[in-house]
Parts: sequence; C-alpha cells; structure tokens
Amino acid sequence: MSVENQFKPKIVAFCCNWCSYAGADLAGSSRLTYPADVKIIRVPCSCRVNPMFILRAFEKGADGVIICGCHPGDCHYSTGNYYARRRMTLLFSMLDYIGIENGRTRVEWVSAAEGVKFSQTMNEFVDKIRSLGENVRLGDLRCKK
Amino acid sequence: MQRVGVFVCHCGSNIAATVDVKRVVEAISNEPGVVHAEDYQYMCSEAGQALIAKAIKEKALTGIVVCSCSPRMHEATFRKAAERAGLNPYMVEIANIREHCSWIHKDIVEATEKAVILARAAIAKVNLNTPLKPGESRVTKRALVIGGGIAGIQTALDIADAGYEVDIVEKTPSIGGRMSQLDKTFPTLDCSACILTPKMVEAAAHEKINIYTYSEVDKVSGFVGDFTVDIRKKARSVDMDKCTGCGVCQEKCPSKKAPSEFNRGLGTRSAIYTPFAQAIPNVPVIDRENCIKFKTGKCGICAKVCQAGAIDYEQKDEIITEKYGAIVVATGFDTIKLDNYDEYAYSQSKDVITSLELERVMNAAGTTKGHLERLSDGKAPKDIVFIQCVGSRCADDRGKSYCSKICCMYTAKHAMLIRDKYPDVNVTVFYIDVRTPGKNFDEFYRRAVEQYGVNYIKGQVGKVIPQPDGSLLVQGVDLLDNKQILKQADMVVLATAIEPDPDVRKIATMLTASIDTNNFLTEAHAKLRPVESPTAGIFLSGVCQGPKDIPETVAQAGAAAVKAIGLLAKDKLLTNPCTAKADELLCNGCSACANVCPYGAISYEVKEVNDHGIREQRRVAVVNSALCQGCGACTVTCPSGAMDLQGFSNLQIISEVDAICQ
Amino acid sequence: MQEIISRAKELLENGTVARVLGWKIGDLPYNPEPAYFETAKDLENFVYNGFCGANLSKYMIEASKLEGKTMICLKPCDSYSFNQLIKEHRVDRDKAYIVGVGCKGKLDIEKIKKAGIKGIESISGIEMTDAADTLEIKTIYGDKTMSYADAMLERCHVCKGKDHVIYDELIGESKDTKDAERFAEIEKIEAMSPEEKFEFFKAELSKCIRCNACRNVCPACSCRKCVFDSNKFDSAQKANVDSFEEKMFHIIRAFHVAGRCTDCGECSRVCPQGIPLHLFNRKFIKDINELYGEYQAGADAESKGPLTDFTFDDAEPSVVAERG
Amino acid sequence: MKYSYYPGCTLRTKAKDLDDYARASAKALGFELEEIENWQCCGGVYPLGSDEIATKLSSVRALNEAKEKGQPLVTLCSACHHVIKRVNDDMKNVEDIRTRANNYMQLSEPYMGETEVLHFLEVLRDKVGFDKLKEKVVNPLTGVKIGAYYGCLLLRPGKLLQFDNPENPTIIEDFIRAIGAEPVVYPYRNECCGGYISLKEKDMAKNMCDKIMDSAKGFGADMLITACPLCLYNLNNSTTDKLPVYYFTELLAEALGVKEEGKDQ
Amino acid sequence: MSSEKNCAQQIKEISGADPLKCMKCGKCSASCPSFNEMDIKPHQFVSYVANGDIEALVNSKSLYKCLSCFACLERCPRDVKPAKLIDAARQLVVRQRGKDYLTADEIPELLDEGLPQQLLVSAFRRYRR
Repeated sequence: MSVENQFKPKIVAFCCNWCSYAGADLAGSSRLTYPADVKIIRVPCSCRVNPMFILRAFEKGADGVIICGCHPGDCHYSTGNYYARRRMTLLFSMLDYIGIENGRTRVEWVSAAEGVKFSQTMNEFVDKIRSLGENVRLGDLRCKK
Repeated sequence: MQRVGVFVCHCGSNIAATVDVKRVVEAISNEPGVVHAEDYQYMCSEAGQALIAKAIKEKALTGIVVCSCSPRMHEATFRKAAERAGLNPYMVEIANIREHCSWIHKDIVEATEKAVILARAAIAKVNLNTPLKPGESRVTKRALVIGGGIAGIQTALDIADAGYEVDIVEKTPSIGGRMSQLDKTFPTLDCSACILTPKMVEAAAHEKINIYTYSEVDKVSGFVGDFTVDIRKKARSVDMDKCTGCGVCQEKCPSKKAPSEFNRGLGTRSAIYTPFAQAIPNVPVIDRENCIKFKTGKCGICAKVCQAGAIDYEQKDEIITEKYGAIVVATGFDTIKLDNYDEYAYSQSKDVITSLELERVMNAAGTTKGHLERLSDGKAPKDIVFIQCVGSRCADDRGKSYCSKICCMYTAKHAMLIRDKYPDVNVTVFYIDVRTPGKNFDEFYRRAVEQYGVNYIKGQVGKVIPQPDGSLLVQGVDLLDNKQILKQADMVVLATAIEPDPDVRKIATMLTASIDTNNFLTEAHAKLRPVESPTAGIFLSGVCQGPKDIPETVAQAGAAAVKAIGLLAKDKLLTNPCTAKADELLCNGCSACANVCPYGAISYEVKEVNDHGIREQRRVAVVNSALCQGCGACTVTCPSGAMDLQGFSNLQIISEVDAICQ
Repeated sequence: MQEIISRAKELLENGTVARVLGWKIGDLPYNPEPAYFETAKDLENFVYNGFCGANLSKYMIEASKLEGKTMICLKPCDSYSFNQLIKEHRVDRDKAYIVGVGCKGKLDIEKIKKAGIKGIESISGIEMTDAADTLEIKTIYGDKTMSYADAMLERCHVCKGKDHVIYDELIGESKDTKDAERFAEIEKIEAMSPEEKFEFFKAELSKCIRCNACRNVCPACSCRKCVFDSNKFDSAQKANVDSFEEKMFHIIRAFHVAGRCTDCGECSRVCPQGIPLHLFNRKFIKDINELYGEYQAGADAESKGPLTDFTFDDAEPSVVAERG
Repeated sequence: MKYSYYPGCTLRTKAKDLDDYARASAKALGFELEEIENWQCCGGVYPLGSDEIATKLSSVRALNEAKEKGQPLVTLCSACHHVIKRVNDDMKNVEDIRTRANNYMQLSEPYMGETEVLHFLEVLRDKVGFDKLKEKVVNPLTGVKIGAYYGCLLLRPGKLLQFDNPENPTIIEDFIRAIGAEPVVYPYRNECCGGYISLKEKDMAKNMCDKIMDSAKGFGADMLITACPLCLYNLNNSTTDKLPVYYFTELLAEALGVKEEGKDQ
Repeated sequence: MSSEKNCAQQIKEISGADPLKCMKCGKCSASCPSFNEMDIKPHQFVSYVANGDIEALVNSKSLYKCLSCFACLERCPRDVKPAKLIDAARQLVVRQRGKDYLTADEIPELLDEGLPQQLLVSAFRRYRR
C-alpha cells in the first residue's frame, strides 16, 4: 500500500495541562514516537472538556477523540477528573447507543511521568481508528473539506 | 479580529531538522488575522525575543503565536517578552511543534503538515484571546516542612535562618529520620550521629522552628501562598510540657517486647519509649498497641513512677489548623520489603540482613553494641557476602525499575569498615556494576578493593542456601571467570532497594502534587526546576523526589528552602487570571457550578440585571477570582454556557478543534 | 374536577392565592391547554380530565416572579419536576400553593388516531370520576370504543407511582398505571448491532424539524437562553441542513438534562413528528442507575445530582466498550 | 463436591499408588474425583514455543470437558499440573494461541480458559482446608520428620502457576503438619531433580538428587514426599545413602486410615 | 549471515523473549543447576541471541543440558526468560529433518524397571519434533 493511499485519520487529543500534556511533553523529549495524526489541545483539566467539543470535533470531521487526564486521585484540582470520568462515561455510552463505534472515543489517565504510556496509548488509539476507518456516521459532509 | 504575529522557532536543529520551518511560515501567512510571520534560530534567545518585541511595536500586533517548544517550557518567557513590548501577556499562544511534533515524527512532510495545523489552531485561538489581568493574593509568611529527617531539618533551618516561621511535621516520635539510624557515612566515614545530632538540636532550639513530632498532615486546602493545613498530633499519652525526659518510665515499663523500629526490628523496646537516646524531643510516647495499661486496663506503672506527673492515658489526638505560604515535602524513604526475594533466604535465616540492618549492627548504640556478630548465634562471622541490586533495576513487578543509587557506595563503606575493624573477616561483594558517580566516590570504592582487600565479584547471586550447621552457602556466578561459585559465608548482607515512604502517595494527593508510578514526586522540570513540584507552592526535598545520598539531599534541601524563601519573601502573588467567569444574563442560578467547584469559589447573589430591557432580580453565580484556580469543572456543568473559562473559553477551544479538523 | 374548581375558587376568594395554574378547555375535545385563572369566572373554562397530560411545573418559573401566590395543579409525576426545579432554585416554593391532583393515567390522542379513529366529536370515559375502563368515542363515522389503557401515553405505562412527592393538599384519587418495564425499549436498542442502532436513530431523528417543542416543554430545559440559541459555542440555531445537527442537538439536550430529567415524558408527548425522544433521556437514566446507583431526579429537593457528584471508584469510560 | 480429574499417563502405570491413594483419601475427605473421559497424555512437558499449538490441544480437550461439566479440573502429577495450568493460562490470556487452538478444536463453543485448574494439594489447602483435614486424621504420623520435595514444576514460573511462593513454599509443609508429622524445611526442596534429563544424562540427574538428599538429611529428615512420579524415580536413583521417598497421597491415605482401601483398588 | 539473523529472529519469536532487556547480571547462570555441564552458559545464551551468533548456539550441547526447571526465568530481574530462549534454539534444531536428539532405537537400552512413562514422553517432546 502506498503512503498516499493510506487512510490518515484526524485525531483530537484533549490533554490536561498538569499530567497528560506534560506526559506528552515527556514522550516528546524521550523521542517516543506516535503518528502525526494525533493533534493535542491543551486544557487545564480533563473536566474542562465539554461534550460539545467532542461532538464538534466529530462534526468537523474528526475520526477519533481521546481525552487524557491525571490519574483518578491525582488531579491537580483534586476532583476534576472524577467529574470528567462520569461525564465521558455517559457521553460515550450515548454515542455507542446511537450506533457510533465505541472505539472512536477514549479516556486515558496519563501522568506527567508516563511518557511511555502516552506514546503507547496514542499508537494504540491511532491503530484502532485506522481499523475503524473514516468516521462516516458522525461526520458532517458539509463541514469536511 | 486580532493583528497576529507568528514566530516560528528552529530550536537549532531540534525543530528545523524535521519541520520545514520556512514552509510553516509560508503556510500560515494568509491565515485570518496574521499580519506578520517569521522564523528564527532560537526564538527564546535574547535576539529572538528582540525580534518579537520589534514586530509587536512595528506591526502594532495585538496577539502573537510562537511555534516552538512546549508552553510548559517557555510560555512564561514569551509572555514576559510580550509584556515588555507593551502587549498583554495573555495575548500570547504557543504552538508546541517540538515535543508534540518534531521530536516524535520522522517524516519531514508529515511533521511540517502537523506543525502548520498546530500553528493554525494557535492562531485561531489567539484571535479570540482577550487581554487578562492577574489578580493578587496574599502570602502567609510561614512554611510547612513534612518530614523531619535530614532533608526536612536542613530545609527548615535554612528557611528559619532567613527569618520565616517554619513548622516541621514528623510522624515518628523523634526527628532525625533515616540518617539517625546510620553508623558512618560515605565517602569520608564521618560518624552519622556526630554530624546529625547538632542539626537536630539546632532545629529544636531555633526560635523560628516549631516541631510537631508523632504528628501527621491530615488535610490540606488552599493554594500557593495561602494553604490551610490540618495537622493531627497523635495522642502521645505523655504531656510534653511536664515531661522532664528522665527516662525512668522507660526503665520501669514492664512491657519490653515490642520490636524497636529504630533498630529495624532487630531489638526490642519498652511500650513507653523514645526511639533512641538522642531523640528530639526527649519525650517518650506510649505505643498503645503494646502497652499493658491500654490492653488490659491494669498496670499504670509509668504514671506511678513519673515524678513530673506527665503520663496522661486519656490524651486524645489533637488537630491543629495552621496557614502556610509554602509547603516542602521531605518524606524520605524506606527499604523495600523482601517478600519477593526469598531466594536470598532473608526470611529463612537470621544471618541474612539488609544493609540498613547492618548499620544497626555496626552502630555502638545498636543491638549488638557495635560488635559485628551473627544475629542467630552471636558468633563473630568469618566470611561475609554482600549482594548488590536486591530489588533495584528490575523489569518485573517484584522490584523497582530504578537504580537505588546509594547502595554501591554504602556497600563499599560497609566492606571497608568491616575489613578495617576485623581484618581477618573475608568480605565478598557480588555486583552487576559498581556505580560511583560523585566526588571522591570512585576513589573510595577503589580503596575498598586496593587497600582493604575486599573481594569484588562481577555477577549476581542465584540463591542463598542455609546449611544444617547454620552457615550459608552462596550460589553465585563470576561472569569474568565464567564460573558458578559456591561460597561459604556466615553472614549475607542484601543491598536492598529503597522506595519512597509509603505515606507519600496520600500526602501527594492532599497536596495535588504530581507523583510517578514509583511513588517519587514529580519535579516541575526534570532539569530546570528539580526542587519544585508542578503544583505552585510545593517544594521537594530529599529522597521523596528520587534516590539520593546525604550530600545531595542536603544540597537539595537547601535549594528547596531557597525556593520557599523566594516565595515567602513576596508580599503579594499574582494570581492566574485564567479563571471562570459567569455571564449573568445567561445564568440560571441553578447552583450546579457551585456543586462541582473544588475551591468553594462560586457563590450566588441576588442581583438586579438588565436583560435586554427587562430589569429583574435574579439569582446569579459570582466567581471569586482569588479562589478560582481555573480548572473549568463549572463550565461543563453549566447547561446554558453562562459559565466560561478565561484563557480557555468555549469558543477558543472550539476554534482549535475546528482548525485541527479542518 | 369540580372539587378542584371549588377549592380554587375558595383559595382565590380568601386571598391565599392570586391565580390558579391549571388547564382550560381547548378547541377540540382532546386538547386542553395550560392556563392561568384569576377569577371565579375564568374557572368556568377550567378542565381536568384524561387529556390533561401537560406538566405545569415549568410555568411556575415565571409564576414565581409574579405578585402573590399561585395555586398550581400537579399530577404525581409532575411533582417530581417541581421538586427538581426547587433544587435548582428555579421556582420559589413559597410562591406556590400546590394542589396535588389525582391521576389515573393520561391519554395520547395520537394512539387513538393510530387506531384508525378519525373525525372525533366527543369522547366519554375521560373524566376523573369515570370508572370506565373503556373510552366511548363519537365520531362523524359513528361510535367507536377503545380501552383506556391502550390509549394511554407511553409514560403512563411506566408510571413512577401514584404518590406526589410535594404538595400542600391533595384532591382526587390516583392510580398506579405501570404495566410495562421502564427500560425495556432501551434494552431492545442496546441489543442491536451498531449498524441497526445507527439506522434506527437516523430514521427517527431525520424526522426532526427543529421546532423546539421538546425543549420548550421540558421542565429541565429551563435555561434563560439555550446554548443552541446563544453564541457561546458557535452553535446558534441553524437551518436543518444535515443529519448531524439533530444528533448534536438531541445528544446535547439529553446530556444537559442528564441527572436532572425526571422522565416526565413531555418531550415525546409534544413532538409533532412523533420522535420517541424519551429514549435519549431514559438511556442516561438507565446508565446512571446502573453505574452510580438508583437515582430519581426530583424525588427530593436536596440530594446531589449524579453529574455533580462522584465516587473514587466510579466505572471508567472504557466500561462502554467492555460491556460490548 | 465433585471435581473433574485428570490422572495422566504415569498414574495409570508406574505411579498407580499415587492415584489410588488419592482417590481413597478424597472419598474419606468427602469429595469425589470424577475421571474425565477420553483424556490423552498431556505430553509431559509444557511446549514453550509460542508457535506450538497442536501439542497443547490434549490439555485443551481435558479443560473443555471439565468446563462442560462445570467442575474444576484436578490434577495430581506435577508435570500434568504444570502443563494443563499453563495451557489454561494461554487459553485465557494469549489471544493468538486461544484463536488458533479453537480453530483446531472446532468446539461448539470456544474454550476461553474458563476452567479452574487445581492440584490435589490445592484442593486440600483451598477447598478442604488443612484444619479440616487435620480433624479427619485418624492415624497421625506423630514424630515422623518429613522433608517436602517440591521440585520445579509445581512452583515455577510462580506468576503463572500461582501455586505457592516459588522460593519459599509452605503448602506441603502445612500438609505434613496436618497429617500429624513434623515438616523439615531444607533449602533444596525447590531445586530440580533433573527431570527428563535422566533419560540420557543419568549422572547429571544423580548429581542433582544427591544434593537434594544430602540437604534433606542434613536438616534431619527421615523421608521425603513428592507429588511427581519422575521426581520419585530420579530421587530413588540418587547415589548417596538415600532416604525413602513416598507420594504424599500415600501418607495422606495412611493418616486418614484408608491406606488398605487405596491398595485394593 | 543473513540466515543467522533470520534464525535469531525466529528464536525471539518462538520464545517471545527479548534478549535486549538483559542487563548482564548473570543471575540466570548463578541459578542454573546445569551450569557446569553447559558449554555456553545461560547468560551467554542471551548475548548470543542478541548478537545473532546462532551457529555456535545450535551446535551447543547446552541445548540438551537445560532442564527447563525455570529457575533462571523465575529469578531473572529483567524478565528475559533465558529458559525460553534455550528451548527456542533447541526447537530450531529438532524441527529440522534428521536432527532429533533422541531416536526410538535408542530407547530400549535406556529403559529400566522403575522408569515412568512421563520420562519418556517428556524427553520425546523436548528432544524431537
């Protein structure tokens, strides 16, 4: 298969500033590669991620969305990720319920020290999205260029 | 729409090697709002910053995007540069094209494409930025040091010497920590007590230092400059004001079978005890689990013999609430449990001991009064084998992945001291590598080999085999000779891995300080901010941050103190302006946001609002920006979108999403 | 009904309340509508029968701002919505005089029509006092009958119970009409393959005309300004040009009321396109019950809602994929 | 309680005692060993190669049969236990092996490692309980000093077999205590007897068994007990002044007073 | 040479072990009960595979001295699994035609009175395809 023809998914990763964004930095400074399909958006905390952002990403053509935060119990703001955990569980369950492949969304807790985990997670996630193919069900053809 | 300037950094070849920097500049030049774009070798350098300042002024920029390393690295640098050029510092956005791009991608086309997208997202965001102004918060001029070992003591002394109040919280009955258990210290073989005890006394006597021993941190709230901490003073059952430290109670106590923590369980102590003779404070504690009075209600001998009337069986835990501007964590370490290493027969033979236990054997105040003897039969050993790296450098979950760092040196010390005092004892060390990075360290190790005749064998031990006659057979390998060795020994000493004190995870959670999978506290930057936690106002001292020896610990303790002093010296702190803000016209007053706020920063007021001509009294949310830390939990809870986060607004994040998914 | 009217007159007369919030006769025999009554004369048009499905609690938001107390008629299930609104500080308990009215299940005209009964002139058997289990329907095509239960709204088949959770006084008897499993429909969908699920919802949601009736009637959707009308998310109402719009709207709407929705079923009742909108809300309720423990919004006015609460060992989001 | 039971080849032939005494003891202890039908030899050694599937199938068959009966699968011979437990672990946790083995097997429902594999000793410890066993003992072996010989197959790899602490096991010592005797702990009890090497390299095996015997004797053991026919064979071939070696089930049957019944079978 | 590389790769695949994880501590060799009988010692085995020096390995008598007692695997601090590497090398040999280490003809003279079946089947499995 030629590189040009390979499906290049669009993947949005929301990373909390304190743990996961730092974990991604560590993955970077440790040169732990993962595909360029992943683009990171920095948010202060996983609890800042509004379901609207996730749906918006899908609307605009994202093929996968991953939210990374501090491990439960280690949130910089003490409790933010606990709220995020409930919100995302319910949202993902709803997306699954309406027939969206549940592999397109993921939450992973990655600490600032887990560069390896960050890179592994992203590699896995990209593999998963590649296997799922383009996001047709939630995509909005109108918005895709 | 802003007038945006974009500055793309080469970072030498760090970025430029995998990202076509010129191409990035070209690709984003026509993005909405962009009126200036350029690249430079090192944007963070003085010259680079000057370029930015010049462009801000000449092009009347209202917002800038720097495509460079992580914002965690240089966001502050570029914000300051912008501010000096007259731009609000919060009109700066960073596109992380190094850690998140050039360093992890190999294909230049792919990496360049990604860099362009990241830059576009930052440009989209900065177009929606608004100037923000930090507020101010006060600084409580008092520091808390958690842990009273050498790290905590040194930090406390340095902070106190600068004129600030310091409280030390130590969970055991005395300060002193692990260092007080050591006999001699490398690489100069000073007596540990001789150099530690004066520091303990100095700390206790310092008018600015207040020591809470037998106490634990129960609860922490607040934030940098203004922490509120609950300290639990566990019931000592002895009145500290009345006790004269005469020691009669300990002598007369009939319950003398409790294992001595200080002697690593090799000896026993009484139920009412001070851990060691030089304990500070010299006030005993009743260990209620072993006290006959507490177990059966009968006894009370200590109360009878106490002339000062200091024994108080009714004493309860006491909670002290205090405010602090800075908190230093100095919780130290312990050796790992050896349950997973039964091949070394630690649990099967009394003559297999850890190095820390050997310290107590060698120490004149220890269980054997400093005589080197086998713990099984009290006989003098003739052959001692040291095994290195027990539980360190492990890839499986039996041990620790890291090098414990201090073992090579203390083993050389032990070997040398034994050979010095008992020249007829043969000492063999099984090692994988001898690691001696430190001043005079390798020389020290070489002395052990060359002057003291310690037999170093490169190779590990597979099994320690207890023999019917009470001796030990050590089955190891000599890798240089390619031979399996069966070595007769009377004593085996295990260089047991060290791990952070198990309580540190609980403390890190209370402090919201980040911690790694090995339970070491994470530093704000591995190289440039090694004594600070990423959580503002929390500093790291000693082994809680990573394995280190005494000189390194003392150095880091001083560094942590300086960082804390730097904070305490300020009268006011600028607060993070990226706080939540409620749009009162949209607010339903439903309290959902207040329910999730971890800081209690949201309150409700009944206000008259003018909603497009309709004037009415409404219950609306009001954010106290001094308390708000900007997590954003409230913004997602709010169904109407009335609550938004400045600097990370809904529209800003959506604009980034759009730019990425375009 | 007469008892309610007499009591309302009394309360108006003795000045306890300034107005009455109830239902008035509509232009057809089956479409009474919510109304304020300020005088005894107004009350001549008051009606309370099997077609008074409308949940009045949301009207209390505006009524709370008016001078004086309002007598509000709440059916057992409506009282949950009211309680929830108290919890959210949206209504003023002190401004309401709650008359808990009896209910023996409310009727769905769409079901009657679906049964092929057209040209309706009058329906008997709908009064609260009627013991009849059968509706007798006069139509221009002759007399028809239908069992009361067959004509009931979906929500009444999964009735929360005949007790009011908040009231000042009760008038009339209620009946627990539950004869179906609340989550049976949800489970049926959950058991579908992703493709089937997607096709099912695509078919349902493609009917949406974004009339906002669901939003306007929903007691939990009480925002002063909906996010879909504001500029806070770049989501201001747009024309229905693509299928994603409805998905986004209905998912977010359901998410915004998750943990707050009492499952009153008004959304499905008012949808002119007949979209079973309660399937979204009830899915969240089912998940919440299963993952975080049984929770009924509006059962009380104090407890923390499931989305503003957590436990340290909540399920991870991966549970969604794991349960398949 | 009924357990599915996998005796293995040697228990049908040279090690019939091991089997007979186990059945008699089980009866005395109130549980039944129900021999699965059509079992095939486990192969004696676990096929280590991750690409070896066919050699794992006989274990899968036995496991699946127990699964269909809804019973745990009990083994007695250390080697069978080692092989079956590890194959079960593969079927549970190694996707590749699971898929390929199931492709071969063509079962009505794929086998996913559902069966609980128990060694007879584990049944005594975890299901019967050594305290209960002690109560049932009628002829306590008071005063007998017994060295437990574990060998390697029961214990290692510790993480997979989850049998006992691989470097300092206690299960047989606890068993010895339960039947009224005195356990002798000696450091070579988990060293290999030489295993299959004794077929072609007899001296190597002898050498190893000598060390084991010497160590046990040095610590004062009167006899050794084992669960493995091959260990027994190798130990009996050691050259030094040997201690008697017994199957643990023989002493169990004796303590329970059912030794004669075991012999009659 | 390239075929040796191939073999090394095959050994890694069959064994599922990664010789690069080795830190050369020697604990495998320190634990091995067959150490003295081996020409290539367990720790060397790991290096040989890592270096792709397969020729020496497949000709080594160590292949038939390893007891698969897993002492090395149990104690290895780096999870290298030397026993599996050795078995994989042995597989590489015995899977070739005519490379069985034990043939049926040899059996009768090896038998004795008490020899259990288990010994024969185990040896067969280890020594031949």
